[in-house]
Amino acid sequence: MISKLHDSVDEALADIRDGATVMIGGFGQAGQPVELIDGLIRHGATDLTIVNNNAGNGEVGLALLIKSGFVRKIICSFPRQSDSQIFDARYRAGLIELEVVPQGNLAERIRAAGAGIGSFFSPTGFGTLLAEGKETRTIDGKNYVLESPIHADFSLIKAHQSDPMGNLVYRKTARNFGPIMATAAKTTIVQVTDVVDLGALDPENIITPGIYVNRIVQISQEACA
Amino acid sequence: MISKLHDSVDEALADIRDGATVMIGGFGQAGQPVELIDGLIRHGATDLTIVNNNAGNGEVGLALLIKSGFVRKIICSFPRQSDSQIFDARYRAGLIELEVVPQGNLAERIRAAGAGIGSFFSPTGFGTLLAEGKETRTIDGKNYVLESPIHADFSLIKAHQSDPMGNLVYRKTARNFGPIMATAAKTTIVQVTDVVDLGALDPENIITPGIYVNRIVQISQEACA
Amino acid sequence: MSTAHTDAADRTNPRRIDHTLTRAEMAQRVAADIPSGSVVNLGIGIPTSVSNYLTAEQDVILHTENGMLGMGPEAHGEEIDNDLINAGKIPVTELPGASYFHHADSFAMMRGGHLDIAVLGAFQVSAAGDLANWHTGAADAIPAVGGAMDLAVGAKNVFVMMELTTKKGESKLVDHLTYPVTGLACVTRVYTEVAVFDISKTTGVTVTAIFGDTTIDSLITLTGLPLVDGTTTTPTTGIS
Amino acid sequence: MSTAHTDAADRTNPRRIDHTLTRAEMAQRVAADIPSGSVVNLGIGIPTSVSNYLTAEQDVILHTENGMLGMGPEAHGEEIDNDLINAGKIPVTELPGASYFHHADSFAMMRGGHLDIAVLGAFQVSAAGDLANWHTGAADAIPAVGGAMDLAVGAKNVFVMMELTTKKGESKLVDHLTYPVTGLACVTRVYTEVAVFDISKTTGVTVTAIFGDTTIDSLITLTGLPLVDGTTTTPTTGIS
Repeated sequence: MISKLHDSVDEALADIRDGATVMIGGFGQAGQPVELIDGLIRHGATDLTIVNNNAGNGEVGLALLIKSGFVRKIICSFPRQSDSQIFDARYRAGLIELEVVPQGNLAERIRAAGAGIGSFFSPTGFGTLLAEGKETRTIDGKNYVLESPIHADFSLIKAHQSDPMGNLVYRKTARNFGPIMATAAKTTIVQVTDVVDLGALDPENIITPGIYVNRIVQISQEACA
Repeated sequence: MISKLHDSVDEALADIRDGATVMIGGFGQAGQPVELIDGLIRHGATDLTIVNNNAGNGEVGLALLIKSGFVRKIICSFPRQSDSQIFDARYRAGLIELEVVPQGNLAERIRAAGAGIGSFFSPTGFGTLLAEGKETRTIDGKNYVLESPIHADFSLIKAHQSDPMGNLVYRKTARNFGPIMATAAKTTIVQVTDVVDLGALDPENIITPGIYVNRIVQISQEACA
Repeated sequence: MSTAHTDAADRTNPRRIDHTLTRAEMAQRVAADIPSGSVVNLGIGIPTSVSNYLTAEQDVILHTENGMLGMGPEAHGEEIDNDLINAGKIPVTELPGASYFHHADSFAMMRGGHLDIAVLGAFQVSAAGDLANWHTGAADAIPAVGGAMDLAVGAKNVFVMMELTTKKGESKLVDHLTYPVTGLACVTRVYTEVAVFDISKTTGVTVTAIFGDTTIDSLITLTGLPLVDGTTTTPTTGIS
Repeated sequence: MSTAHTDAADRTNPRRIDHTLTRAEMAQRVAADIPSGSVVNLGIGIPTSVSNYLTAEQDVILHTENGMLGMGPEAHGEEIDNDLINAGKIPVTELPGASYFHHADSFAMMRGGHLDIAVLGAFQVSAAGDLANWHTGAADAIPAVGGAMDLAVGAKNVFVMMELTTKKGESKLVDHLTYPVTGLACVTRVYTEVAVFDISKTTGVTVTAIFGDTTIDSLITLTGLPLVDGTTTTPTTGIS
């Protein structure tokens, strides 16, 4: 059987090139692929477009990636937070481009990319600053904004368990963006806590089918803590 | 706790009025809510629009509903089969209206209704008879057809297990249209094989959250066989 | 029930209370107004405190947009699980009957009209029910929206909790928004420390409860809006 | 490898075989051409038989659009479970690593370009790769499409298996379709009993294998198409 397991984060990320669009899963700490983000910083690809719900917190992870100057543009729903000082400073200095997307449109645009939808009319954001310049339409008396899919070259996500084919299950609200980001990238790289034998996951309960996963790196629970 | 359990099929279907749009789950026998369909025939509401993958087989179930003259229009992907003689005859006699929709567009249009999407551009069907009269658009060099959501008044589906809140799990390929039809109707009525206690279903494995389910009727395995 | 009560000290009439409401009392009032069996999303901040006053008998199901239905109270001590957080990124618990789903499914649930009520904070609400709660409009502000716009258009009813006036004493219930809009014609009810307002396309803005020494006339003067006095008529739920 | 073989009896060259293929041989050839690890959907009818010739070493993952990946062989006897069927509504089995999903997810998988190969039957295929396989166009025919149009536009590669000629002897590989179209410019390869054709936007139609006493010239005459002879050059996989 073909195994998608890789021995190291660095090996799994080796072909991410300058200028790539990279989706990063997680909402807060839940589902955040911490080790893959750290690996991306070590890897050093520049001019990246990052898709994430936020724009980094504190001085680690995504914030450190931004601080390192590797991020040209960020697409997210909620950049401004109490501890988003690194993003804030670079944004105010004109050193990083920002596309703010309502969280549900962000999720649906990622899903649309994975689902082969050309574009879709969403009610969210109609009449707001975030719809400026976008096509609008009234359908059955309700107003909508045309939204486009967001495709990525790579998705970096975290899951709870994987089998060698890349079938994934998640834990609680750590599921968040993982399943949709896995579908929207040319190459999906997942860090998991456990790797289980083929057949150990109940086919009824698999959230991300393995065909959406290209590479798996196991990060033990201890390393995550 | 509020329980959505109903004692009988007839009681659960009582308020389906003439002219209603009714989605019926199932692909072949798998996931087909046989007892709910039989109940709909007894109920006798007329002038129905039915949404199903097919247009009935043999002389039972959906075919019998059509034979009874209760169906004004059917929206489906594959009406013509070796044993679809009842539909075929009524269609040729001009007694039933037919909207043929590619199966994936059918699924996505049902999903769009439940997800509050106004309409979406699908690549499926571009340049074909089934896209005639529909708006088209070229996006990033690829051709798409604009497709609209399909909403329903009622969805009749079958699941494997339910808790009293209507959280559902399905069995194997019997899942098919159930989860999306549950989201697209004002009222979703589900027949289940087993009713389990609240908390007995693992929250990670629930496929249809209970907020999409209005009424539950238990049909024991024996009755189904 | 239809007799007018003008005595502000009439404690038997919950629509006229002799003191302005504390935040806790506002939250308590919102909680009491949520119909049994509702599916509800409580916004980050003050709205979150509404959960403290929901009773078990109400059977309210809480949705958190990061991917869960059946959210329980905030987690403490050993209950804390970093994989189980709410939209404010605070550790929470799981109630029997809970379920998890991914972000697209979660916002589809919202956008598709499957939530009965969203309770949100606001900078401003207009007489037409337009909501401003995502952006101060300040030149140097970094825009951040999260799920605010999705909740505004998605929930069947949007309840706002806010102080009625700014620190400068200006009404936050206005004829037209001066802050950037979050969603148009979406707010159906506004809870403040001095009054509760229902907003309807057909009947405009109705004061349904009034607290302290506030009067309808003082609210009309403050807001500059043609308010309907609904404190003396039989209340309806106003929930769709 | 680049030496021309014109001897139709040269059994060492799989691109020139001295007899026309049976359906089983066609299925066997399709199976052999599927790259290891591919995700494949086999259409209803003859394409289904391709699964009989896939080897375990190929690690091909079969998708069935009614909601499953990791489909195993047809079920027999006690294996039969009415909840586990393929798109042809035939009971099948489940392999280790299988997963189930609903119809919208299943067709999103297809439409989103996540299937490597779909193997389909056809009434006609055009030189541009247009496919006709859903509707005879007969005046009294009841249209029925199922997943055919979704598979046509969704899979990265569409392989067609068909007899090259109709019962009347007309070519089914044509310059322009006369049957109603299923999908435009989607077919990348056509397997027939007399030849295999690759279709490319840049190089047109290339004959990559030829069987029996068929010749390139006879195929050009039959189809009326300017075919490229690819039976004498190094083959490429032609799989994207």
